[in-house]
Amino acid sequence: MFNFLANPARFNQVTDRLMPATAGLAGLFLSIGIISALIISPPDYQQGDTVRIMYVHVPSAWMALFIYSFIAITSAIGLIWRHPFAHLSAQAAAPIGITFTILCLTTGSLWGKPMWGAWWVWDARLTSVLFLFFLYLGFMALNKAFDDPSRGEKSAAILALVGFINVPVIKFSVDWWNTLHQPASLLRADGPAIHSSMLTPLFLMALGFIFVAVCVLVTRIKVLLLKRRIRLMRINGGKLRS
Amino acid sequence: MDCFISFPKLKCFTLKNFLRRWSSPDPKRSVIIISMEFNGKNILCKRGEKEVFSGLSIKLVPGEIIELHGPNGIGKTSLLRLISGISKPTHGTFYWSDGTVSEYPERHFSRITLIGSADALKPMLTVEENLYDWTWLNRPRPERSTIISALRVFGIDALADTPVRFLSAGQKRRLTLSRLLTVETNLWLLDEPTIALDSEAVSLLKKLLVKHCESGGMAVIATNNDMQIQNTRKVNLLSYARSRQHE
Amino acid sequence: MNKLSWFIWHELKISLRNAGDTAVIVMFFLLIALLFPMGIGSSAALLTRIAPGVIWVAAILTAMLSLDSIFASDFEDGSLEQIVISPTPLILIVTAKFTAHWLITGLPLIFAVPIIGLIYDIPIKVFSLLLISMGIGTPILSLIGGLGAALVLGARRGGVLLALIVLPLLVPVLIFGTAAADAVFLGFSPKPPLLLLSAMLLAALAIAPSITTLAIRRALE
Amino acid sequence: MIEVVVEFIIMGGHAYYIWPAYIIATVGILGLWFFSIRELKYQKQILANLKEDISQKTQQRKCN
Repeated sequence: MFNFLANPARFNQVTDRLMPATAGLAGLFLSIGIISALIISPPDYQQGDTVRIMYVHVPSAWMALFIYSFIAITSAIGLIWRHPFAHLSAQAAAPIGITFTILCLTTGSLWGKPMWGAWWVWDARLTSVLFLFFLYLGFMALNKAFDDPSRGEKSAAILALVGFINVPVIKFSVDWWNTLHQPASLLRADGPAIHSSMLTPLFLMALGFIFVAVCVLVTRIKVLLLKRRIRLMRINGGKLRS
Repeated sequence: MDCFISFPKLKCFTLKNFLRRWSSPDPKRSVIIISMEFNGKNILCKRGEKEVFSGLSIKLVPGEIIELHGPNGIGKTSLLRLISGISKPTHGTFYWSDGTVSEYPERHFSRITLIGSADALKPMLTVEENLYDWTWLNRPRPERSTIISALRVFGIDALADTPVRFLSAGQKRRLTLSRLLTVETNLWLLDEPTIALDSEAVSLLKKLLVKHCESGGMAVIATNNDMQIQNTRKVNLLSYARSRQHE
Repeated sequence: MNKLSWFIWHELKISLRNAGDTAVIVMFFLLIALLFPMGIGSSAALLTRIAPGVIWVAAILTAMLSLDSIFASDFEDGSLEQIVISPTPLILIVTAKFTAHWLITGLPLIFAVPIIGLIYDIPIKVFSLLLISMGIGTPILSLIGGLGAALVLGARRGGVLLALIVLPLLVPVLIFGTAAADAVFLGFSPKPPLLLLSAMLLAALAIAPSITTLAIRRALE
Repeated sequence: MIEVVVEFIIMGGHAYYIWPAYIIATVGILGLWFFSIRELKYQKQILANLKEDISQKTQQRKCN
């Protein structure tokens, strides 16, 4: 599969055909998701209407983690088989991931204020997403830190791999740390089992997010391909080898 | 559009492979110069994303010296780095007569000595320590006598105990070149060896090169001025150049 | 084995020749630990309560300070190339460099902890736990920090970038290092955090040298 | 009819938290989408200009 998509010309043809479809699907899922999240699903008996923030907060947390594992996998492919296209897609996915992490953190604190009375809550999941944000930042900073882009890609890829091994360790240690310093009386966020009527908007929003991410990822890969091509043309001077 | 690299199969990574590739030479048998050919087939070299040269094949027969000539930026140093195995060529392979470099990297490394344009010396260590530690890096534990005799040949054995930061550029270059004597290797890779050297040191280096070739060794020298050694083959990299400046 | 010990001695010679640098590192550690009371006030109960956390944060920052020099000087003067093309496996040299870095930065910190212990008047039980957790934890700082140093080889702002990359990875070490010492205040047995810390040490020992070799080879390519 | 709309807006008293959350989410996603499209057009523009002046240069080289 990788070899088929690896040729930029073929990649452009395939994605040009698929792009309108994915964009349409993304819009469809998002609109249905938002409507069902805001209007159709009942308010939670305990938290009232604030549970509606969950429909945005939880999918963006999923997306943040999903995109980081995408980056780690493509980096591993890029390193093992020396595949520059894999490094390119990892570099293209990073800004999307970091936007979803910021979304997750802001909606998390917006949800924490009415629920627990504080903007920032040292909840284990929220803190590990905060460190995931710094892992993304390190990846993007390392990508741009070198004059020679191929050097930057490789060391950022290695950092993505090491970071990926570390995400569960950070999650576990933050959980432990949380139970250590947890003041007893806090209401746990996911106490009540999620009611089935809340699941549908959650998955609709998650699907909407996934399709948006795919669309933006494809566009950003095209942008990076164009940048690479322009850089090569400037260096090799107009003579476009076959 | 430049197509991407095809999809090479992942060599199976077994412990046997690892041990075979990284078995260090048994210390008893010191490496005698086994006369052995070394060649590379249609090498393509990239510096960053810029293509430097391509389609170059090089063949080294024991007892032969190759001088690389060509204008600046043609890729002389890049070719030396490729031969030494620091960087892998984007296309093409280097191979000895008993196996390619990528299959037996450790055997390849024990057969070459690279004297780069930058002297890899630690300013705070003394002359003798620098040479001793470098030799121990490449061979099992050397004796102090071989180190002192190598320094004596290059006439800097009197400075054995002075830290390198007090040495002049020429003396530092002599110390770097004295590495060629403490370790017998098949292939010498010299990058601009004659910079900062006085005439006496240059003639000494020529004598060493000739003696090295008589005993079946080989050398690749990247230099701008001619070394005037008899049976050297001059290779001009201009014919393989890819970059716009040299077309 | 003797090649490993020889190269550790080679690295120590280089660092100890100008011994002033290593003293600077310990002074930096003491200074950070002494700054906290200035900011937080000198109420004894509070200081003893936060002492393990302060000492661990100071240890991590001190390690960050001196990590940059592990590979940078070799990279500039060309000896890293000589090391890569030598028959000795690169993983041996990388492990020797990490151990040398630990001997220069990790060990002196553990000897400096008693002084801070007196100033923060940490009870003996907490103090001994802190020493044990530092003993297990500081090698992890050198290992993962060294990996970061190999990644930023040749980058423009290497020092700051190194901290940005490595600090998120050291969060678990900080959490369990302090938890081991806080066990006395919070009343649970210190064994689990110490065991988890040593598990992390073993994982770092397995991962860091091999991935650093990969990073160095790709850096020199 | 209006009370339904008003009651929908105040969201059971938590309007200050729910609406900003959704606004931030939409701003984030639309911003992501908009910037990458804009960048794509910008890069295509640069490529077009570059091709143009390279073809001019080759013509000059041919005629002199």
